[in-house]
Amino acid sequence: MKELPKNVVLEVEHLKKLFPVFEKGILFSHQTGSIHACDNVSFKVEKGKTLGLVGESGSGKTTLAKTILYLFHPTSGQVFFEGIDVFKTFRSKNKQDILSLRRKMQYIFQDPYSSLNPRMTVADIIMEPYQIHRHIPKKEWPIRMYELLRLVGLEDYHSERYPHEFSGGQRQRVCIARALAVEPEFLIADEPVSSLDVSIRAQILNLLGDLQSKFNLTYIYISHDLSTVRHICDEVAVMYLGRIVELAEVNELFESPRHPYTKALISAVPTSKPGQKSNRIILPGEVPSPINPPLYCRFYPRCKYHIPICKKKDPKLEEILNKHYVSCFRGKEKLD
Amino acid sequence: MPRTILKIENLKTYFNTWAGVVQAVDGVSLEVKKGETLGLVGESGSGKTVTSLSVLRIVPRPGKIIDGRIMFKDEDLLRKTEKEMQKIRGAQIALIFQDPSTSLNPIFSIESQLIEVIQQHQKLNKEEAKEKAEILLDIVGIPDAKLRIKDFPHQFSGGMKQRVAIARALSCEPSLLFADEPTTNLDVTIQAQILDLMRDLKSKFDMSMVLITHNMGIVAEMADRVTVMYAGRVCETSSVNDIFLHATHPYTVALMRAIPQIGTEKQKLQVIPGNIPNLINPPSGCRFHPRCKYAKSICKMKVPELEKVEKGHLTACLRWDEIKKTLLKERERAA
Amino acid sequence: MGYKRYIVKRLIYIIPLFLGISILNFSLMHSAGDPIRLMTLGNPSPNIGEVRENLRIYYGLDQPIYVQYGIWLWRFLQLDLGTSFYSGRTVNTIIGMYAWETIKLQMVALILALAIGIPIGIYSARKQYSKLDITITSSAIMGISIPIFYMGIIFILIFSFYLGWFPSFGAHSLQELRYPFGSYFLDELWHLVLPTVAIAWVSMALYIRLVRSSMLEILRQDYILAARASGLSERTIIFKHALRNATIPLITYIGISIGLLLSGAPMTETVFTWPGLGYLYVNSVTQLDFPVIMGINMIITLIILGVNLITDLLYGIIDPRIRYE
Amino acid sequence: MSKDHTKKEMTKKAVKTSKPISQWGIAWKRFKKNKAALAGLFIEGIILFMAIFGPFIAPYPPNDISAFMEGRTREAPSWDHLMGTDYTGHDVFSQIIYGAAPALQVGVGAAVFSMVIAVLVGSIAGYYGGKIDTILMRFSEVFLVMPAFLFLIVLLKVAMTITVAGFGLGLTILVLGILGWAGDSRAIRAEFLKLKEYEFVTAAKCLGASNRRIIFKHILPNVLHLIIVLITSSIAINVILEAGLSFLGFSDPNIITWGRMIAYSLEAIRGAWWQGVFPGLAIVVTVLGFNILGDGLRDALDPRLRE
Repeated sequence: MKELPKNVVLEVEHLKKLFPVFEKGILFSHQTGSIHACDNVSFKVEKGKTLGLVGESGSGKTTLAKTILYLFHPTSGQVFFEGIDVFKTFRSKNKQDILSLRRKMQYIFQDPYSSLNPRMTVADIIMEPYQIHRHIPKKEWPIRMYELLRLVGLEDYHSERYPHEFSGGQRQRVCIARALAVEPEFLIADEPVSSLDVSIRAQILNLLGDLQSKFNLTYIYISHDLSTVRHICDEVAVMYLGRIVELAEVNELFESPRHPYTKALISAVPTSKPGQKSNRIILPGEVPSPINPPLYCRFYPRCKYHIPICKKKDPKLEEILNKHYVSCFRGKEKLD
Repeated sequence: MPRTILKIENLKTYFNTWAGVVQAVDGVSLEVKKGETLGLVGESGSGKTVTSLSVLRIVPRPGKIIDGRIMFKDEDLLRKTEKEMQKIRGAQIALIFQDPSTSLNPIFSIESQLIEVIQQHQKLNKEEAKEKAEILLDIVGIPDAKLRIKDFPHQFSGGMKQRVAIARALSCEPSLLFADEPTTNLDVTIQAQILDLMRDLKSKFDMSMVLITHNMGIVAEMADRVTVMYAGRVCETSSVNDIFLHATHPYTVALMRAIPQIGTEKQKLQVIPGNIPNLINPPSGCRFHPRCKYAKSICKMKVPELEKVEKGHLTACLRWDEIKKTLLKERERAA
Repeated sequence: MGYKRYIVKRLIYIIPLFLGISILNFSLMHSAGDPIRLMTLGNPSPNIGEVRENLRIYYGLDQPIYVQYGIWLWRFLQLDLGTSFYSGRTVNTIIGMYAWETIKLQMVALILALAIGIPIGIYSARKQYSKLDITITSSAIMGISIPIFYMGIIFILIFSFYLGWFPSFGAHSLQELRYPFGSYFLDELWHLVLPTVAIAWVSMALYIRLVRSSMLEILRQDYILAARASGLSERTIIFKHALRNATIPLITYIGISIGLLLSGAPMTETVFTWPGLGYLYVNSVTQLDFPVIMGINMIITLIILGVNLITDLLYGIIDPRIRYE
Repeated sequence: MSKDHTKKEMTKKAVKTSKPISQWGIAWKRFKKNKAALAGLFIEGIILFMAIFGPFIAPYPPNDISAFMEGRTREAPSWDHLMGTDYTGHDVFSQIIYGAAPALQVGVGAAVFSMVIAVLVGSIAGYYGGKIDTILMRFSEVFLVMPAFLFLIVLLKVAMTITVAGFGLGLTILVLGILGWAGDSRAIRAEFLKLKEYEFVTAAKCLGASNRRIIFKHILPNVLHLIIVLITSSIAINVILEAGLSFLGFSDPNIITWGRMIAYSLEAIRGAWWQGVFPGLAIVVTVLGFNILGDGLRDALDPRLRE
C-alpha cells in the first residue's frame, strides 16, 4: 500500500515499456534493439476527473494505457491504484487479488468491430464478467444485464442479438456496457470514437460524460483528435515518441501551450471556420522511429526553436507554472 | 464566369449483393466548376466514394451504374467506350485513395509505378519518363527523390506513401482531381503537411478538385463549395460559408452541431439520434426523416428534390423554408 | 546485399530440416521391425537364429541405433547409399537406373499443367460467374476428385485398348522396330503422352483453382483499383499487376505439388508400368529392401528440399518485402 | 431501475422485432442457396447410408460366389448383376456398397485424428508464441516437407508382414492421421495468431479471463469454421490416399475396399472394364461430394465474402 495524495486514484511512476526488436535468425531470433514505446512516464489522475492522452501514432499512448492495466508487461516503473501496487499484484499471481483489481479498472477499445466476439450474443458478452467474477448471484445476472443495456441506451431485445447485427455506435455501447458490468471505478477509453461516424461520435461522447457523473468514474481518454479532447478532458498530457512532453489543465494547455510540439499539434487541427486560414505551424519531417531513439531531446530534429543544449541533453518534465509541466529547455520562455 | 468542368446528373450506382440490392448512390447530382475545390462531405455509406469511382467508371463488382449522366467537359462519360475512358483516367481525371499503403502495388518499385502511368498517357521514352518521375517526386516533397525512386512502397512511411500516390495522380497533369479522404489515415501533423501540399499543387497544376472527406475542419480550410451527402443522396450544396453559417438542411445543421469545436469549452454536444440507415432497405421518402427532429409525415412519403434556396445554394428538404425561419430565430436567440 | 543474406539464411535453414527428416526416416525404418527377421520370416532353416545373427553383423545392424544412424549419415554425405539387401548392387546404381524416368515424367507433366492451368485460371477469375467460368470451376473440382491412378486406368482403357493410339505401359518400346518412324525420341514422346496427361489433368485442376482464387482476391485490392484509375490498360493490370502478385501463392503451391506428385509416383508408375522411382519403390517395399527404400526416400526428400529452396529464392525475387526483410 | 422486468417479458418484446441470427445462421442461409454444396451433402448422405446399412441393402453377401459356381464370372452388367461380376464371381455392385464403410471410416477417422493433433499444435503455437511456437513449427515443417506417403507404404507393408490375420483399418487411420496434420496445424496457428490480437481477446483478458477461457470460449469458436472446412477437404484427400494404398496392395486383404477392387480388376480390365471402372466411380463420387461440400462450406463460412 502507498499513501497517495488526496483525491488521487491513479499514480504512474517512471513507467517504461520497451518492446524487443528481433531479427529472424537461422534457428531462433535474436534481439537487435528495442522500441521505446513508453519511456519514463509519470503522472497522477484525480478521482472523478478525465486525463487526456494526446499524441500521434507511435507516440506510445496505447502502449502506456495497456501497460497500466498489465495487458503488456512493464519493463520498469510502478503504478499505484488507490494505493495498491498494480504490477506487484499482477506479478504475485494471487488470483483473488488480480480479479479484484481487474474489476476496478477497465478498458474501452478503439475498434468496436473487433472488440466484440462475433460468436456470442450481446447478453453473453455483457454477462461474461459475471461468469468470471461471480460478484453477484446468478439469479440477478439477466436483470443486471438489462439494466446495463438500458443504461447505455440500448433496448432489451438487443440482448438476444449478435454483434454483426449492430452498427458501430451500438457496438461501442455494448463495449461500454461490458466494461461497466464489473462496476469499475476507472476507465481507459482508447480512441473510443475515432472509428465511428461523425453523427454517432457525439452520442458516445455524451454517454461517457453522463456515466462519469453518474458513477463518479475516473477516465483516461486517449485520442489523436484534439477537438474531442478539449471537449471532455480536465487535464491533458501530450505524448511524443514515448514521452510526455507537456502536461497541463485543459484550458491552460490549449490556450498557452509551451512545448513547440504541442503548439504545432494544436495549430495543425483544421478549424471549422471557413475562410479563416490559420497561421498553422507545419512541422517538417516525420516522427522518427521509436527504435533506439536519440539520447538528446527527441523532438530536436523537427524543432525550429532548438538551441545547442537540445542536442546534448535530454530535457526532463518540469513544472514551470502551477500544474503545468513541460519537457523543454525553453519551456519557460514564451515562444512564437 | 467559371465554366463547369464536371456535372453529374441523377447518378445511380447499385450493388447487387447476396443480401439484396445496395442503393449506394441513388440519384446524385452535383457540379464542379473549373478551378474550384468542391468538398464532398458525408459519413460512411453516404456514397461519396462510390460517386467518385462512378465518374471514372471503375466501380468494382458487384457495383453497377444504373442511370444518370456524367458530363465531363461537356461530354457524357457514360457514353464513352472503355478505350476512351482509359485515355481519360489518370490523364484528365485522377484519383487519390484514402489508404496509401494499399493503393500502391507492393511488389513494384516507385519508379516503375510512376513510369508506367506516365508512359501510358504520354509519348515519352523510358529515360524521359524517369526524369519526369523524379521531378514529380521532388515536387511532392520527397527528399532525395533521385535515390528513393528505386525504393518499394513498404520502405516509405504513411505520409511519404501518400506523397508518392499524389505524384502518380498528378503525373499527367489532370484537369480534375478526386481526393478520397487523402489524410484520414495520417497523423495530424502529417495531415497538415499533405493538405498544404495539395493546396499548393492545385494552383501549380491549375486543377479542379473534389475533396472527399468527413472532416468539416478540412472542408472549411480547403473547399470553395460544399456538397453534403447522406445515405446515397445529396442533401445540400452551397458555398463553404453558407454551409457553415446558413445551412438549411436539418442533417447539415445537426452534423455541424455534433462536432466538438476545438475553440470551445467542455459542454454537452448536440446529438443526432439513431443510426446510419441500411442502404439495402433505406427509409422511404427523405432518407434522413427517421433521425430528423423536424420530420413530418410528408417526409416519409415524398422524396425531396434539390431546390434552390438562393443562388448557388441548393437543398433537398421538403420543409427547408420553415426550417430556415426556425433556424434563423434560434441563431438570433443564441446571439 | 539483403538478398544475398536471405539466400544464405535459406540455405542454412535447410540443414535442420534435412536432419529432421532423415532421423524420422531412419527411426521409422527401424521401428518398423527387425529387417532381418522380416526378410527371413518364412525361412524353414533349423539354425535360422545363427543365420540372422550373421546377417545382422554383415549389415551392421548389431550396433546401437544412433551409431547406425551416424554411420549411415556419414556414408550418405559421401554419397554412398549402401547396398541393396536383395540384388547386392549399390543403391546408387539402382536409383541411377530409375531416377531419370521419374524426373522426366513429372517435369513434362508439371510444365503441361502450368501451361494450361494458369491461363485458364486467369480467364476464369476475370469472367467470374460467367457460364464458362462455372464450367471451368466445376471441371476443376471434378479434376481434383479423381485419383491419378484411376485417371490412368480410364486413359489406358480408352486411348490404348479401345482406340489403340498410345501404348499402355513402359517408357520405351522394347524393340527398335516399333519406334514410330524409327525415332527414339518420338518413341519416348509417344509413351509419355498418357501418363503425363493423366498426371497433368489432376494437378492442372489444382492450379486452376489456385490461380482463380488468388486472382480474385488480388483483383479486389485497392492497388488494382488505383491502377485502373490511372488509366492503365486491362492487359497491364491483369498480366503485370495482378498476375505478378498471384505468382507468390502459385510458387508456394508448385513447390508443395512437386512433393505431392513425387509421393504419388508409386501409384502413377504402377498403373503405367513406368520404370521410375515409384515403381522401384513399390517393388523394394514388397521385398522389404530397406537400403533401397531409405535411399529413394532421401533422394526424394532432397529433391523436395531443393524445390523448396528454389521457391524461397523466387519469393525473394518477386516480393521486395521478403528481400529487404 | 425497474426490477420487474422478467425474462419472459423480454422475450415477448424480442419476438416483436425480426429474429436475431447468429453467424452460423447466416452461414446456413448462404449454404442453403448453394445447390452444388447441397448436392455434396446429399451424396455423402447416400454414401453414409451405404456404409451403415450396407449388409441390408446389398443384393449379394460379401463373399457370395454363387455366380462363380454357375460359371458367370466376369459377366457384363445385367439385371442380376447391375455392375457385372468379377473374376471370382463377386457381384461388383454389392462389393462397392461394402466398400463404402471402410472408405468413410478411414477418410473421416484419419481426418478427425489429424485435426485433433493440428488443433492442439496450432492453438498452442499460435496462442503462446515465442520459443514453443518456433519449435512446434519447425517440427511441423519436417512433416510437411517429407514424402509422407512413401513412409506410410513401408509402415503398412511391415504391418502386413507381421500380422498374418490382417490389421484392420486402425493402423491406416493412425498413420494417415499422424502424417497429415502439419499443413492444417499451420492454418490454425495463423488463425490463432490473428485472433489473439483481436480486441475482444484483449477485452476478455482485461476482464480477468483465464487463458483457458480465452482459448476455448473466445478463440476456438471463431476458428471452428476453418476447422470444419479443413476437415472436409482432408476427408477427401484421405479417401483418395486410402484408395491409393489399397490399390497398391498395402491394406488389409480381408477388407473389401474400392482401391483393392480396382487393383484386382487390372489383370483383366481389357475384357471386363466394369470391374475397375465402377469402383473408381464410387471413389470419384465420394471425393467429389466432400470437395463440393467443402467449397460450399468455405463460401458460406468465410467472413471475408460477406458483404
